[in-house]
Amino acid sequence: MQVMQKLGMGQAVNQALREEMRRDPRVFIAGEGVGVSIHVNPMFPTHGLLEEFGPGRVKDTPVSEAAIAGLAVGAAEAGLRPVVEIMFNPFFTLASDMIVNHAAKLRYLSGGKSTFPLVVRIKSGAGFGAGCQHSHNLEAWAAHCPGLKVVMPSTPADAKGLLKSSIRDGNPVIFIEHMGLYFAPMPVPEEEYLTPLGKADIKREGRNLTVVTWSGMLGVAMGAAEMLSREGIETEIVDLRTLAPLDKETILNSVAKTGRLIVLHEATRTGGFAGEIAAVVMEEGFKHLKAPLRRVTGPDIPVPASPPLEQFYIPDENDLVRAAKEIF
Amino acid sequence: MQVMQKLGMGQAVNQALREEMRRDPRVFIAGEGVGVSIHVNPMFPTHGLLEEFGPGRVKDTPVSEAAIAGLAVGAAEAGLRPVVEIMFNPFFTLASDMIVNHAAKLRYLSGGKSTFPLVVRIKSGAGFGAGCQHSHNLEAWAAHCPGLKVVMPSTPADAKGLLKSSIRDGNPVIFIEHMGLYFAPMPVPEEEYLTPLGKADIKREGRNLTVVTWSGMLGVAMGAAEMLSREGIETEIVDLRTLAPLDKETILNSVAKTGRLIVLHEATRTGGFAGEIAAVVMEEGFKHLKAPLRRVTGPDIPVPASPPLEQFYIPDENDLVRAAKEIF
Amino acid sequence: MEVPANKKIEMLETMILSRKFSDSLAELCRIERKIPGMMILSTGQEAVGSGVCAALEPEDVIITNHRSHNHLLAKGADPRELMAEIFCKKTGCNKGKSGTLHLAVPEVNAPCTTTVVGGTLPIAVGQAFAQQYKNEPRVTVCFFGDGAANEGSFHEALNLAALWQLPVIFGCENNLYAGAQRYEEHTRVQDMARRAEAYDMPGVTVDGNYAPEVYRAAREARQLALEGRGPTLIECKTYRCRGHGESDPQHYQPGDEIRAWQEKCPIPRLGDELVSLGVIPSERIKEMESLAEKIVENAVRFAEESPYPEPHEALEDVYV
Amino acid sequence: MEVPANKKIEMLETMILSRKFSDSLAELCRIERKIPGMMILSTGQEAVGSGVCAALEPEDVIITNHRSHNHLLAKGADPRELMAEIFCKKTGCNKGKSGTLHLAVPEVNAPCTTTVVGGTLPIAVGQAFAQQYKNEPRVTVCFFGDGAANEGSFHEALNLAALWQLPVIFGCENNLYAGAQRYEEHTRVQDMARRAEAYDMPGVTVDGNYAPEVYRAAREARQLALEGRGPTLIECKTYRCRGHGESDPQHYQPGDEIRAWQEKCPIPRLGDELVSLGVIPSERIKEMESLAEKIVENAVRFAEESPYPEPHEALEDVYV
Ligand SMILES: Cc1ncc(C[n+]2csc(CCOP(=O)(O)OP(=O)(O)O)c2C)c(N)n1
Ligand SMILES: Cc1ncc(C[n+]2csc(CCOP(=O)(O)OP(=O)(O)O)c2C)c(N)n1
Ligand SMILES: [Mg+2]
Ligand SMILES: [Mg+2]
Repeated sequence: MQVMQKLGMGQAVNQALREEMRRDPRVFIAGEGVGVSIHVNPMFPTHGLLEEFGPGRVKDTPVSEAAIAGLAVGAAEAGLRPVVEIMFNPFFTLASDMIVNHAAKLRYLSGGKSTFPLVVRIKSGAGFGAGCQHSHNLEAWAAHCPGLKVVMPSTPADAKGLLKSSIRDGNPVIFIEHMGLYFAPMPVPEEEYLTPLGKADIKREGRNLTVVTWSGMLGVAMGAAEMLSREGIETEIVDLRTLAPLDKETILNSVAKTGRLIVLHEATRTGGFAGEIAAVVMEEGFKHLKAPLRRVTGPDIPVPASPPLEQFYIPDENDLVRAAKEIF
Repeated sequence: MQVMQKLGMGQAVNQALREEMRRDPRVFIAGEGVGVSIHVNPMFPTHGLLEEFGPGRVKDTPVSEAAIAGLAVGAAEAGLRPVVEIMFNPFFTLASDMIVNHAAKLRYLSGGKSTFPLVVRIKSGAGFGAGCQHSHNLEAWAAHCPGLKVVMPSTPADAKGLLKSSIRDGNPVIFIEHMGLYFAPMPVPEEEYLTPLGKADIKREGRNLTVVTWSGMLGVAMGAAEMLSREGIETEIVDLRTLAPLDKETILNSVAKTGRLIVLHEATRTGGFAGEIAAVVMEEGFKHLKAPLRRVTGPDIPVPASPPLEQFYIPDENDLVRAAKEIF
Repeated sequence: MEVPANKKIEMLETMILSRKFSDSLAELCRIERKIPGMMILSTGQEAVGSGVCAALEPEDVIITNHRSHNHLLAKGADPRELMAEIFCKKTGCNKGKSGTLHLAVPEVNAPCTTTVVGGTLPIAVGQAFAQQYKNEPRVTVCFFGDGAANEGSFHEALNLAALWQLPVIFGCENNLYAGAQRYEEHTRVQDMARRAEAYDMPGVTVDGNYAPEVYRAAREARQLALEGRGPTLIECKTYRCRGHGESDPQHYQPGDEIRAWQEKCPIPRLGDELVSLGVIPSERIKEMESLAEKIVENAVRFAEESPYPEPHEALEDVYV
Repeated sequence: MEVPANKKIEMLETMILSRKFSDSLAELCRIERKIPGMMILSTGQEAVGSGVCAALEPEDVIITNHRSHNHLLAKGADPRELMAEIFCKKTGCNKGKSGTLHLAVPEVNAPCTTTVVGGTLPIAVGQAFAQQYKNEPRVTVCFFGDGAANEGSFHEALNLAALWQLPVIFGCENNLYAGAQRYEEHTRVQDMARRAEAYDMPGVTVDGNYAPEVYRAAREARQLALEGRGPTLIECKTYRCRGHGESDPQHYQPGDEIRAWQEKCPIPRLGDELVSLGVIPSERIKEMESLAEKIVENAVRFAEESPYPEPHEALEDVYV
């Protein structure tokens, strides 16, 4: 029988890191404050790892995102399994040359000779009042870069299994954690398990409407699905978990069943990854579609700091219910 | 009567820069080799500007992309009209913090008090055998960042008018030039004119099929349209010209007429801007659609160097014709 | 260079105002949880912003970072509008879009504040370039921390500024910590000012807890810049007496280190000097304190009583 | 340190081979247009790669940049596979995916080459970190140009390497130009090696046209690194005798500057020394030249006769 524990996503990430570091001496972590941190909070992902693994494997770095990412690229090629952290998603920009032009491409450029098994963990998400230089969801950037895998768990249990798979994967993986999920404990199996990359998960079954979502928005989808159910609309929720490679099959099967699609994400609308889902379905599932698409996303603005403005930014249950009703 | 000249796109850009620099002393250009260059070729965009405007307004910089972009951000706020160059699109990564977290956001963060009227010119495109660290189309990144405008001309005449509008615009504009277009002279009006941002252009009318495209792929679309016409399929070609803000109206009107949509771009498929077009049409033009979407794009690989591989990468007329036939 | 008495008084005043402002925020966010987001204060570091800004003229520009309150107050920003913005209210200087972290006050030539570490430097270079281009007798000051000096942007900005001899002053506020990393855990160089040599730029290290010394260095750098002799790097050695932000328990900062630096607090240091030299009577300091208190109370009241922006206002101010 | 005679001979050999290799490419891309993409050569700069690589052991790693041919040949890469890759053929060391610019030869511990200026430095830091982590008696050398020393990545990489005392050698090939910008148009610092001080790292400037001097500096740096005493910045002053790439007319390089440096060509410089000191007879140099010529001809023939990759092979090698 599976023994369950209740963990926030940060704790689940922590457990995955701990298990992998115990298992494989090649795994090390690096980043700004991954060892000694301004947060003394067991809900945070790297809490306590310095104590267990020491400063040789838990490397606090200067505030130097390009060097952090480059460290991962070089060390991965040399046979280690780096897991580096970018503190907030907007700072992906500063690491993006190393990640996009190097981690993602150098294997290809070598004709398959060199490999770069590394993980870049990124904290993301709006909702903590810090404004647009801290909150800016850029998963669509990473998913547009061949050579990268992009993972965005929506539950602590998935986070644990997906991170362990990411660390064992032979490719560079961008692993994006929504900070809002750090503080909501949910059941996580105690034992070791791997959740495969590239497989979406149906978090709720339904026959009238498909909602494709990921990361912090799963909760919104689940809440709205309850509301819709009361009105007789049964929502199927496809949690992507991995954006690249994309599990088209699960999406298409669901749309084949329901005929209706909403994509829900927290990132801004234009150019967001909802477009990719739309295109895939319009290409390969067109005949099943009974109604127009709806995208429920952040509006095309930077994330504002003020609470009412930030709340306005973040899509919620009502937005999703409203969108659903438009297509019935 | 309009007097026409034949110019490559580089020359058209050059003319736009020259006219704007003559008109407005606040306009200056900066970048790596924008003055003294390793290219002595009048087909290149900044050729001869140093001679006319001197080193005070034509600033060669160190190889420092973040500083180049930051120079533009600071100088724009202070009342100048910077036009800076990023040599190749992949190096956008190195400038991306300054562009995305600063140029695009600082106005919003100031509550509308500060403004950043700057242009970042970026050379882009595959086809010159330099491989994926020089060829990597990242327009989808820029188009996913509220606060930026994104312009991608497909003809020299558009380039001239759009660049002049970009320089006069009050917002940060990412102006992406496909290098393949530098060397194909086409008619350009001699006199001064402004082409508005945010307006797509129908480059060919047709009633059976809409092809939405931009930048270097226009020629492929035009060629394929001829081939399809011979088979009785009349293609309407919507040249976006501006990706953000997006001219939804022109796209939707065309699809309302034809009922069929192909999006054609050179960038890699997953997460490419074709997804945005698909989503817009699926949301707002669903009832007009008679057939599935097709995307004709680069495959999900880095751009390879070897000629047969690079040719394989770049979408061509046959790819488009094949896709069109699939949906008739 | 002699530091004029009126400048010393000005610095004392802005330091006292900053401290009251910070203390009030520390209290508000601890007890009352009235303020969204992170709360990053400069308690103990006031001599830096106050010293530098006293050396500037109103038309000079500052570009500042996440630890901006002292810089902005010293540059003359309206405490009410700052406080309202920190409360994320509609009446804030940025209509609630910025909150505490990116306060922009173009009215006092503080047109952009960025919380991307190292972000201030290339932008300051751009501002200084515009000043040089327009041939204006102005300078730009850029504030950043010791941690920021390890970002690539530091390097690119200093190189370009030196190359073009731009009128910019790089003000490194070395408070001995970058987040939880102590100085020697993020770099090996003894003094950040040494890095100026890498660009053939003058670099000076000053006592960042003594405002007149900061003032003097900034004034000299400003003079050089105005003479067309380019940028200067000024490292102000000071100390972060509180945590990185108010939620940081400072567990990694040794208690006696904190106490030793508290003893070197820049406010009594300058205040006592002015009194003992007879420049001002000790009552004058009391007056400054009660004035500052009033200003801050007033600002807090204004902020508390102000409305939040309406949700749809989020859609404004993205584009011109 | 005395430079052993066999090392001097080795350096002369790899310089001669590099030169023949480059000359052949210059010819091939000028007359025959057989080679796609840019053609970037190191003619005149051979003492750098040859000097450094002679100081390395096979298990040491190099990370190189767009001007890599000399570095890779000196590290022992197979000229046939390199040439075939430069021709973008299926038999090239990277199956035609790289072409001339990003040649990766993990077999000789040159596992990644990047043409993003400044990109080599953080990656080299990562490689050196792995060496330290695994406690291997190895070092990593990173090659980059004077232009690259102005990228932010230079700064972040040197700071981190010094902080962690990583076994890395930063080999700055200062050829006086970055593209069309002459050294003093892209920085003010007299010697790039001065920048090492900004990280409390040793920095040395050597005559980059005299291979034994380069060798000596690299060997000493390697020794330091192996002793756990961290990185060294070595600036090799040399000169780009040809254009940035072969299509560059060099209009901005003064003719007498080019001629003066051609006089300082590193190959006769070392060759004459070895002959005049009686280390080798002059016929030995002729032999080296004709051997190099044969190797290069052979490589060119191999490359020309090799097939291009099949189009669909483009889809391979993205993921493991
Ligand atoms: C690019 C970037 N990386 C990381 C952070 C998170 N962060 C905010 S402040 C800070 C420490 C900065 O230290 P320092 O520059 O010394 O400034 P101080 O906080 O000491 O004033 C960090 C790492 C950030 N805001 N930006
Ligand atoms: C990030 C980046 N910016 C610009 C370029 C274009 N570029 C290629 S080589 C080069 C000059 C580099 O100069 P240097 O580092 O001195 O090397 P050298 O060519 O002299 O060997 C430039 C600007 C690039 N490849 N990468
Ligand atoms: Mg600090
Ligand atoms: Mg050079």
